[in-house]
Amino acid sequence: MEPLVQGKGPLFTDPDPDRARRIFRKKDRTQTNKVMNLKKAIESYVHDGEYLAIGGFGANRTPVAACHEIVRQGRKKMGFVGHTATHDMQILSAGEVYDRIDVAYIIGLEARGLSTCSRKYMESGKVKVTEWTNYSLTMRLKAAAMGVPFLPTRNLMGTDTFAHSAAKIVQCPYTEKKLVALPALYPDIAVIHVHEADIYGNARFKGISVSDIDLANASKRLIITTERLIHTDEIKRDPTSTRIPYFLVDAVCEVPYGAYPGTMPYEYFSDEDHLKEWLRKEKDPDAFKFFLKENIYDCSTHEEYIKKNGGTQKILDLRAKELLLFSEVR
Amino acid sequence: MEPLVQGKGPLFTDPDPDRARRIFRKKDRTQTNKVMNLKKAIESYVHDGEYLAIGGFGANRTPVAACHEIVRQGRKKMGFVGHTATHDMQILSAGEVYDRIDVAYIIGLEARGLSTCSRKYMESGKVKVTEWTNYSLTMRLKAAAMGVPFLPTRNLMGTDTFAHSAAKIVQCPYTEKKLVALPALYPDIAVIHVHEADIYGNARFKGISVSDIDLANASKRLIITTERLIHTDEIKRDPTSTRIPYFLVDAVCEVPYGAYPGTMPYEYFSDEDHLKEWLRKEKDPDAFKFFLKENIYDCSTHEEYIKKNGGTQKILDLRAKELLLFSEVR
Amino acid sequence: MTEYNSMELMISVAARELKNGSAVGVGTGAPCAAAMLAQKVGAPNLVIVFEAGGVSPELPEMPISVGDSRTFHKAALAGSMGDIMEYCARGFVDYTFLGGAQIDMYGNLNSTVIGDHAAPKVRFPGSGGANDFASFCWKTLVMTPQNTRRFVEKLDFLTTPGWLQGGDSREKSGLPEGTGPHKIITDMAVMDFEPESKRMRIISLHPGHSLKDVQENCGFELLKADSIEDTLPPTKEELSVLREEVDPYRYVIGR
Amino acid sequence: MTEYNSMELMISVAARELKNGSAVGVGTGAPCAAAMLAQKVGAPNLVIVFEAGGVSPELPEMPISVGDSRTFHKAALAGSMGDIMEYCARGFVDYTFLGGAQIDMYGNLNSTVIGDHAAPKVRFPGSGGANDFASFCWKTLVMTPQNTRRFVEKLDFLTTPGWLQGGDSREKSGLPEGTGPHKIITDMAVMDFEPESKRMRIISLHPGHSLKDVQENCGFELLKADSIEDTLPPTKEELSVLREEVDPYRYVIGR
Repeated sequence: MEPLVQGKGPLFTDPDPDRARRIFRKKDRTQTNKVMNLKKAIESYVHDGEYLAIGGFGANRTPVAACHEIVRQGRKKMGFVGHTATHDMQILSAGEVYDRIDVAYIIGLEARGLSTCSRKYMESGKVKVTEWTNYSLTMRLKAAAMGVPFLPTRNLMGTDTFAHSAAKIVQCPYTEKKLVALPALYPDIAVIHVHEADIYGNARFKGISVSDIDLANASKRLIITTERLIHTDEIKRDPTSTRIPYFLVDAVCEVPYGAYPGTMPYEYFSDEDHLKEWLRKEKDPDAFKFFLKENIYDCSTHEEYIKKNGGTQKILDLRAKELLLFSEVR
Repeated sequence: MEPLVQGKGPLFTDPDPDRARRIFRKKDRTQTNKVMNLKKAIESYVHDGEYLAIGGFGANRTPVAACHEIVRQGRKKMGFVGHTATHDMQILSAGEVYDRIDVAYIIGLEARGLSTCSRKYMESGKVKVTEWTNYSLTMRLKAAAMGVPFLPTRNLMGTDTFAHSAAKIVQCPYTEKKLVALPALYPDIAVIHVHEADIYGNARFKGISVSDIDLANASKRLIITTERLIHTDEIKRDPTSTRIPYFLVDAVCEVPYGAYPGTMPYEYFSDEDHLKEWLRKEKDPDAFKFFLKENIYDCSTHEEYIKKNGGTQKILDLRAKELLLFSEVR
Repeated sequence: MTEYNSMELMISVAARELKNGSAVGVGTGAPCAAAMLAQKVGAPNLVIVFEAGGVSPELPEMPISVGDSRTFHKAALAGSMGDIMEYCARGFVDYTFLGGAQIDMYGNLNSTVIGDHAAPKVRFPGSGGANDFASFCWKTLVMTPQNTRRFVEKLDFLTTPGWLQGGDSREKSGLPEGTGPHKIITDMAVMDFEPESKRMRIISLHPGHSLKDVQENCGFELLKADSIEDTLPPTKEELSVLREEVDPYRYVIGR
Repeated sequence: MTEYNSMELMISVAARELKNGSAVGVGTGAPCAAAMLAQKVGAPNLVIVFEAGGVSPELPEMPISVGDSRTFHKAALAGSMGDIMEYCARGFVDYTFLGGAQIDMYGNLNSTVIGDHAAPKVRFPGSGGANDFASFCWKTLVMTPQNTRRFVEKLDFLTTPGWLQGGDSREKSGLPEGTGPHKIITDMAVMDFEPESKRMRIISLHPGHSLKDVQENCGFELLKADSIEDTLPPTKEELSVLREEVDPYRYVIGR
């Protein structure tokens, strides 16, 4: 299967399924209590130089508390998968946590505008970049989840996005069509935020799954942050609702409002004022430095961060904005 | 991507994604009432010579009523995907509905023993056979669902199962490992049985999904049989639970106990006595002919079939055997 | 005649492209507004899909993110990005709406960098789902204000495929057959693509704009259709629905 | 000493192979009984997965089908066949238990046909998930009664991979590294595979059976380990759990 053409971007991770199998083989399958605080989980499972993935979709069901903790603990030189990376990337850029990135969507916060901080960092020359697309990165995670070194797709072809990717174009052995072969992406560590998890790591969430199922399967290590712990009996009562089974999970952290200031579907909507403040403060380096000190470095927990930004009343206001809770009564 | 080796089995379906795209493009996306009786649905959407797929897992959440109707209407010369085909295949074999089959698991009814009827038909020389495995067929459906002509896997290699498949072995452009390229499988028509569906075809079920999500996506036409209709508002209240969105669906048939004598999880367990009777009757051609007349050809509906085998009381007994309903009280 | 601004015009014109009973993959902002307007004016059975997993929602208001909880509000399905892209890859999605920092005469789009990729003058978000949608959906629609900075002879970076180098180059590239850019809707005109060369071609002029304006605000030579229409301005109904139901806070249509 | 039959012995011996904190992919019948017995005797944290989608259930009784509702009773996850096979393909599943109509000296299995594939004397079910499990899971275990019809020099059809032609042929075939047949448990003995040649080798004899019996009931020459153990018969605990909790109706262990 000689590639016809190949992208010139660097491949930051090893697509070899046999090497990944040796690591997954060692993962403990016993049901043990994996509950720990977020500080401990990040200390234990997120290390300098490793390749990091953040679940959710930018500012939706995103483990924001974990991103803050990673920055607070000063992780550096990490690889990062910029798969619709919006507010999560904005936080990690502020901490200059990563020095190489697989890009699908970065810098922007969608309709909210662009992050000055992320953009400056991306334009600083400190970051190695390989270009992809949202679906390409989803498929790369799916390839890893499936234990194969690549998956074929029909996007990317004919573009500079391909030319700056690490993908290869191959010919289909059945139809002779050209296909893009996307190399498997096994992150060293992923963090995913969910609605409910038990102490063993059986996790579930409501609403869109984005790429989190494949991400959970593809990652060598996995930290679950959850709005609340539930009893294992509740998992066993309804195993259809389980999205992530316990043996994929290394740590379970109960972090109420862990996606704030992003949206947690069925729980609370995003704090648009605070997100605007982020975007505004980024424009003035000194103000931003102080803003980060206030909101990240001087906070020991996510709760402190929320307190500084309105506390319980703010959360109640954001719950009232979450139409999946309130739409009927409007 | 020159294949290194290839299986010598016939490929019964076209893996070309562009030809499939032209068909999917024509499918109506409007929300229209697709409710019709099973007779009408099979008449309208299942035709001689086409390639048929049956959802569920042999005798679990299997559209048995639809299999009976297909036999009753005398469909012939169909292709069939023998993906854990157990009681469904037993019914279709009795009608000699298919003359070519992609085999993963056939003839057997798992712990219950082997079907004499299916075996005789498979040994009759009337059926063309290509060998696969359960996962291979799942991946072939997933390839079709993904709109690509093949997917790579790491099973099959080194075996006669491969030699008698229509798969090809290729070399990975990243790792140089050998991989099996499995050709996409687009069935002409599939029937899937679910717990709940609305009139447009939005469908959901509880418990294992086997390969039904990929099957629903891969099939050019799709009939949903459902234990009960529910209002669209209920679908929209909880879109996380939707397994099959309406625009994939051509017909919705409300068929209570439509999986009988198989298991419908959370509803009723399999009628093991009746399934044993099937296996027993098959051994005596005359007795079996009469049994089929009684239970299929002389029944105009699935309800009649159930009445002949114990009716409501039988169903209540089978519900009592369904531990997902009753386990707590045992 | 009713007053309207150019964004209201673009959205109204775009909405008319979306046929009832078809499916469209959209992002936030103007494309979403156009799809919502279409649903409320003549295309009630237009299926909207969002790349993050929302399928056929009843949008209570404009989403801020293609993954926020509005995108699966009263939806048929809250699925995955894989689900959505598989629908597109299989040919279930008829249209997508895209934009970009630069567009060329073949409808190729740049949303990645200005300057050299290795050391960009300006770094943009990148493809996101745009390259995927433009590769898989049957017809790509582009809505963008028109000027010589945006409409360029040569893109700094080809992020998202249009007709590539024109002619049959797109089909030869390996992208799915029969897909490609359909219409470009600017604040001055509507363009399509000449069937053979696949070069951008003016087919309709918005009120108050001349062929000369349009060409002067474009960095490459535009072809002209044999007969060039006058763009129908937004109707009273389009405007009232757009202003009162689709974008009451005028996030997109502005003040 | 307690009475027991050969099926009870095989299941007890098989159960001892399953270490706590590991995962096993099983079918119905004896393999499932062995996994259930292991869970109740020393391996409470053995994860059982069923190919149809059930993950880590609390089995209330023996399933009739690997997809029936027992297989996800109080499970951690009721998933898909893809989920299960992906766990296996990624290396999460340590063992699988298989059987077949024929087995050869390299642990290859036939469950497809007797006679010519084009016109078989006997047609069997085929691979099902066996080829998948044997390709992906780290260690394949086989439980089967032993006789010269089953243990053959040459398979009529190689359905499921063992060590293929022995030596390094399995690894060369492209199957995942480090996988392959581990032990064969018959009604007479336990065999493993000689590390170099990958040929079947007797390592333990069940009570009342001699090397001679075992060889006479095998269609190919068996290697013999340097020291051959005596198989520990089922313990009182194994028997009582097997009879009272795992298979009270004696579906598998018989009467």
